[in-house]
Amino acid sequence: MHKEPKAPIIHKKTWGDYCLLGFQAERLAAEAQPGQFIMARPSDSLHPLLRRPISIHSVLDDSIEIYFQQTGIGTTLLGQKEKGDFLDIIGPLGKGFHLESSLQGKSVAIIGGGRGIAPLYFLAHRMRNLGAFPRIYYGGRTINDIPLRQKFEEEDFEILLSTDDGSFGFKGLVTALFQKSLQEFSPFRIFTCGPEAMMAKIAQIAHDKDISSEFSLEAIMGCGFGACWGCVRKLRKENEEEWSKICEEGPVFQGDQIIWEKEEL
Amino acid sequence: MHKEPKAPIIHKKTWGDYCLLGFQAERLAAEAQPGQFIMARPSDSLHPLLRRPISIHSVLDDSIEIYFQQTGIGTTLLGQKEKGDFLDIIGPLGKGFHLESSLQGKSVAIIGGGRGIAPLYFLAHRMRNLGAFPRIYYGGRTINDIPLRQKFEEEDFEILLSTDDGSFGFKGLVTALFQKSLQEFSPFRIFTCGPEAMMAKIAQIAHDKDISSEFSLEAIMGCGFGACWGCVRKLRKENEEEWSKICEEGPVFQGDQIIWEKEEL
Amino acid sequence: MTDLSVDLGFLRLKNPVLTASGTFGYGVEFTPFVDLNKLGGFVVKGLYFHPRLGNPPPRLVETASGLINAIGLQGIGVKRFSEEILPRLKNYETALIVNVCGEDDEEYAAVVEYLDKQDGIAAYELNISCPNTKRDGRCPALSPETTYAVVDLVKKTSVRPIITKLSPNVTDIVEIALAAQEGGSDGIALANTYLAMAVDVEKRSPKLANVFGGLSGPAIKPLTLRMVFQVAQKVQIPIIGIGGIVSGNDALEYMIAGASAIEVGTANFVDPETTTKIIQDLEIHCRKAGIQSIEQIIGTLKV
Amino acid sequence: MTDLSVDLGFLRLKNPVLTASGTFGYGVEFTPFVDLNKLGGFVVKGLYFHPRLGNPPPRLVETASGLINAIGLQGIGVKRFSEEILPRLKNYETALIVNVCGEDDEEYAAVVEYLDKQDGIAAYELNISCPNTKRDGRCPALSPETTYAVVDLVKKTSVRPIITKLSPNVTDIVEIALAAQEGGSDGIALANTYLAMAVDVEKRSPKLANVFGGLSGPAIKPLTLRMVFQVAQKVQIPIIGIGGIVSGNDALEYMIAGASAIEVGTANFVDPETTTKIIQDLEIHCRKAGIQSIEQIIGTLKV
Ligand SMILES: Cc1cc2nc3c(=O)[nH]c(=O)nc-3n(C[C@H](O)[C@H](O)[C@H](O)COP(=O)(O)OP(=O)(O)OC[C@H]3O[C@@H](n4cnc5c(N)ncnc54)[C@H](O)[C@@H]3O)c2cc1C
Ligand SMILES: Cc1cc2nc3c(=O)[nH]c(=O)nc-3n(C[C@H](O)[C@H](O)[C@H](O)COP(=O)(O)OP(=O)(O)OC[C@H]3O[C@@H](n4cnc5c(N)ncnc54)[C@H](O)[C@@H]3O)c2cc1C
Ligand SMILES: Cc1cc2nc3c(=O)[nH]c(=O)nc-3n(C[C@H](O)[C@H](O)[C@H](O)COP(=O)(O)O)c2cc1C
Ligand SMILES: Cc1cc2nc3c(=O)[nH]c(=O)nc-3n(C[C@H](O)[C@H](O)[C@H](O)COP(=O)(O)O)c2cc1C
Ligand code: FES
Ligand code: FES
Repeated sequence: MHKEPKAPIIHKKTWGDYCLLGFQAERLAAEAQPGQFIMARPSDSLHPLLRRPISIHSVLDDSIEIYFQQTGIGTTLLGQKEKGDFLDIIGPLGKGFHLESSLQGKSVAIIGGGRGIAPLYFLAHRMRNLGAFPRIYYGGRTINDIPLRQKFEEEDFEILLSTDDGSFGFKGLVTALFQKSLQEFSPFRIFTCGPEAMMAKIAQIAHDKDISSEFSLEAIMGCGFGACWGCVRKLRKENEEEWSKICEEGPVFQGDQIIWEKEEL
Repeated sequence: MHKEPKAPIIHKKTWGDYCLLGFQAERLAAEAQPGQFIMARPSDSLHPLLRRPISIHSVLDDSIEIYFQQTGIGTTLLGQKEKGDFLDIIGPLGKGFHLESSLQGKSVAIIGGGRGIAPLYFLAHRMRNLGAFPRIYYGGRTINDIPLRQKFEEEDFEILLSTDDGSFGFKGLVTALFQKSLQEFSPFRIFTCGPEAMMAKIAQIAHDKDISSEFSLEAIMGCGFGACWGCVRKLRKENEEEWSKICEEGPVFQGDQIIWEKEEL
Repeated sequence: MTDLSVDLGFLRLKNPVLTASGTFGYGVEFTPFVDLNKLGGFVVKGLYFHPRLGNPPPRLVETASGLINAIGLQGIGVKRFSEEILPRLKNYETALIVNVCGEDDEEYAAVVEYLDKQDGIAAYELNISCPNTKRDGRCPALSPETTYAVVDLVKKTSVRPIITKLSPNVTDIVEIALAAQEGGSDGIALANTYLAMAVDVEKRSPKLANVFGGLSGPAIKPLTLRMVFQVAQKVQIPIIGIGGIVSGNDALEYMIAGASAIEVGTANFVDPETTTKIIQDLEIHCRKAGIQSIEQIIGTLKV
Repeated sequence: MTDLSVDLGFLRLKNPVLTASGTFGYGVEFTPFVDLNKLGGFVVKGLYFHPRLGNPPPRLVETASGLINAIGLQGIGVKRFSEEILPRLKNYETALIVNVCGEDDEEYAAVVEYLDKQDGIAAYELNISCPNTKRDGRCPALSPETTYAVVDLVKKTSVRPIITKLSPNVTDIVEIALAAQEGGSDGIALANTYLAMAVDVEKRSPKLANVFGGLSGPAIKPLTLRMVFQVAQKVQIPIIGIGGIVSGNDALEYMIAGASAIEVGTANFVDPETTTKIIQDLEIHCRKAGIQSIEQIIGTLKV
């Protein structure tokens, strides 16, 4: 983990309010693991004050890509940066997905909803390198929310698409698409990132089918590196219940560690 | 006076920390008088909060130019805007220099220090149109602080230049240059904008030589249109002493109205 | 159509959006930007009995998302106000509220007595909370006793409703609000500015000639919002929320926390059209949320 | 060379830059960014006697130039702190200050009594001002009596110097500071966070699970700076200024107003290298201004 106050932006692509930024960051690129994130400073103004947590979307030699949705003031400012501007970041942060050699030769399901796809592209690549067979499920509300589909397709990933409104691919939630596909597909493990309700549903499916699963959680973060205790969530642990820091122990957790809010199941 | 929330920037030029921005603003261009100013919003963030007062530097058909120095957070943000961006402004504000027809055929001295030159270019043009003979005195700390000299020269204005360090023109303060020139030059009126100490000195000279004079004053402004009472200064008036609003009664005042701080004379 | 009107009991407003005293001049300064008739009402600059010079400049300093002012209530006094300003405002169909100041309790009463004889005023806002007129920010609103005393005195004189404007610079805002209520105040305006200062490091001197000033703007919103919520739990009279409001969302936060109306202050300088935009935003929010009358959202915070 | 060291009387610091409790973890979290040996010192997270769960999430909300937190002093308790953390910190050559918390006066005393037996602690910062642990922000620092009582009790027990950390949520900060001084406090830490809240307009619920939280960051600087100046006029013991400091200029404002040292809080999250940069800025400022010892600027505000 280190600070990179002036990482030069080398490319940018936008689709509506989704934005892909590539920036040079040699050390970060060398260290990053899928599921880890950076804390990016929206601007050097005193408002907005805090950095924003953004997943590492891909690593190419000495550069990093991030993929994010402009949903509020901070991500909007990040999306206004252009090639040639600089990013002020800290990273890589947190603990990512587990990439065990035992996954070699296994089929795995990678399920992303909306901007939740961000860390999963990196993961898909590493899975393939590991010799696992990733199948990607990628859903969004409309066709506009799944702009990365071509990228996956061009790189010959097996990918299943869904939109809530049926404007592209399977009509319905990506959770329904996944559930349906389990009639013909038995993943060894499931990796998921997306809205809380979607992840809760996947967790239930995984639990019912007894498939091991990993989830990348979100939380409002003050620091991103364990110093503020702002990002906590209750996790199921050996015998004690305690507030655990998402930024340090996560953001990726095993399905059976996570306690989902009742109303979202 | 009106608000122009999205005046498109049509050209930009910079010299070090000095910046010239041209933007389209038809109504403003039609109404503006030399010495009047606009209130420009540095950004739409909540910080910095207030608009910044900036003089109207020139009027060309349906567009306006401003010329400013990036001295703090607000002017730095304004200077980061590019052609194609928008300016959020209110104007024209305040009362400008007096352009009386009696000035026709008269020699007048226009004296600007550093960024104080901003309103004087517009004034020089109007003086010329009026049939007066403006002679411009333009001083700065170094050659880098008088970037507009060529513009005046190219437009055949009579211009005398000074730099404190002698890197261009007369070596010394523009006040000294002006004082020296009074041996051979008798202006009918003096128009000045610049640092407070410089204006105080010019006021003294004008008073000693009994030349009528006008000064464009600066003050920290909350609103720019008379609503906050933040911009006041004590002025010499008929019989009462009271705090007068610079934004409304000024920013241009007659020399004999202004009370200069003792230590600056 | 959503009904944006709110009934304060003593005063019905066409919508909950007012302007804060000292940030809207005497109203007329804003006619190039705002149709005053569209406002719920506006509160004019603080008035003492006599004209007042105010503090020497510098009177303003910007801070992070905030503004410190030490205007010191420069103003024209009740006589000139009644003769020069009131006639210009009488044709507007909106609630005109006068912010009433005093060096002592008697001056507040004198201002109200004088204005009681004038037409076109909907209510008085008793400014017992200005931090800029005395050194160290002293004012009646800092204790329940002094609050009660001035409210009680003025209420006895006044023929019009009294809204007491409190100071946020206190340990227990609820106690002060209860004192104002007990004194007979018809409503609570919450709140004035926060006692603040800024230092010029090069000169090693205060940035304001008055040393202290009052902090306003978005920076303070979380603080005053908290106080509005606390007071709303305990007082029966309506609350007008004031502090850092720049958007419809801010206004809604205050109303959900318990304010029946709100005042927009510093934002009027930043964008003189803020009030109009907030009224539009309130309408849109209510329409989207299926709210028929905006009064339905007042004090609905689920805790 | 400028001498940046400051002598608090009870403690000599190599420079006036400390870190604020709760924003610097246990120090070790910052070793990738900051050479702890370069700091004047650091204050670790608030410690109760027993481990503490803290408040449910959400615990943080961003506001205009500010941050509201309602961590609720989640922590590991004195025992684990002494066994797990202290050994990792003992080789740093900088002042380690422990922020001491308690449910009641006796718990404060118990924490100090336990820690008195441990090595490597330079002083205690008595946190009698956390607004996040009780509903409505109650804490001892809201009255002179309760302040005096806890300071007096702890001071009698402690073998080490006591710095009392006050709450800014009071009408008269000077009165509270004087009570701390009278109770025997060796220094004043001014101040903790401001009681605040934020509302989720869509859900009509508080944004923090705890409803209230404490506001920190640049937004509050003008308020706490004012208090430091007021207290510096009246107390004899040294003041540590805390609130919204992000730059060398901010630190200097506090010192000129009367602080002998400062603590950096929220800024550590925004830029974990802030403290190092501030130390550099102080050095540059002193060199440019021809100041030999930074102590020369403390309390030099010209009013
Ligand atoms: C570990 C992690 C990785 C993430 N990776 C990505 C990614 O790769 N791409 C992407 O588009 N988004 C990602 N997010 C979500 C992203 O951080 C939020 O969308 C962003 O913080 C919103 O900031 P804002 O200023 O635009 O929104 P605002 O609503 O204005 O933010 C206000 C405050 O709330 C916080 N906040 C708001 N929403 C969230 C959220 N969902 N999660 C955490 N904090 C939030 C902000 O950080 C800020 O402090 C990630 C979140 C986490 C925790
Ligand atoms: C009527 C008028 C016309 C002006 N015209 C020009 C112009 O054409 N070109 C130009 O370069 N400058 C001009 N100025 C000065 C310009 O307004 C300031 O340089 C600018 O406000 C500084 O803002 P900042 O955020 O960059 O500096 P900061 O120091 O960060 O500003 C902090 C605050 O102080 C105020 N402030 C700081 N310096 C001044 C100042 N000298 N005058 C007024 N307010 C100040 C700012 O507006 C802001 O509110 C004019 C000022 C006035 C009053
Ligand atoms: C420049 C200025 C002048 C003010 N003058 C007065 C006044 O005369 N009377 C009064 O009660 N409040 C006065 N206030 C306080 C405001 O009415 C309001 O309570 C405060 O600014 C908080 O609201 P805001 O954050 O929306 O500005 C003034 C505020 C400012 C910024
Ligand atoms: C996340 C967070 C946790 C905090 N925890 C503590 C604490 O444990 N003890 C304490 O005395 N103050 C605590 N504080 C208050 C800070 O120490 C400091 O007084 C306050 O944040 C103001 O300084 P700042 O504006 O520089 O952040 C905390 C502040 C924050 C933001
Ligand atoms: S974000 Fe600060 S501890 Fe996790
Ligand atoms: S700037 Fe507001 S009255 Fe002049």
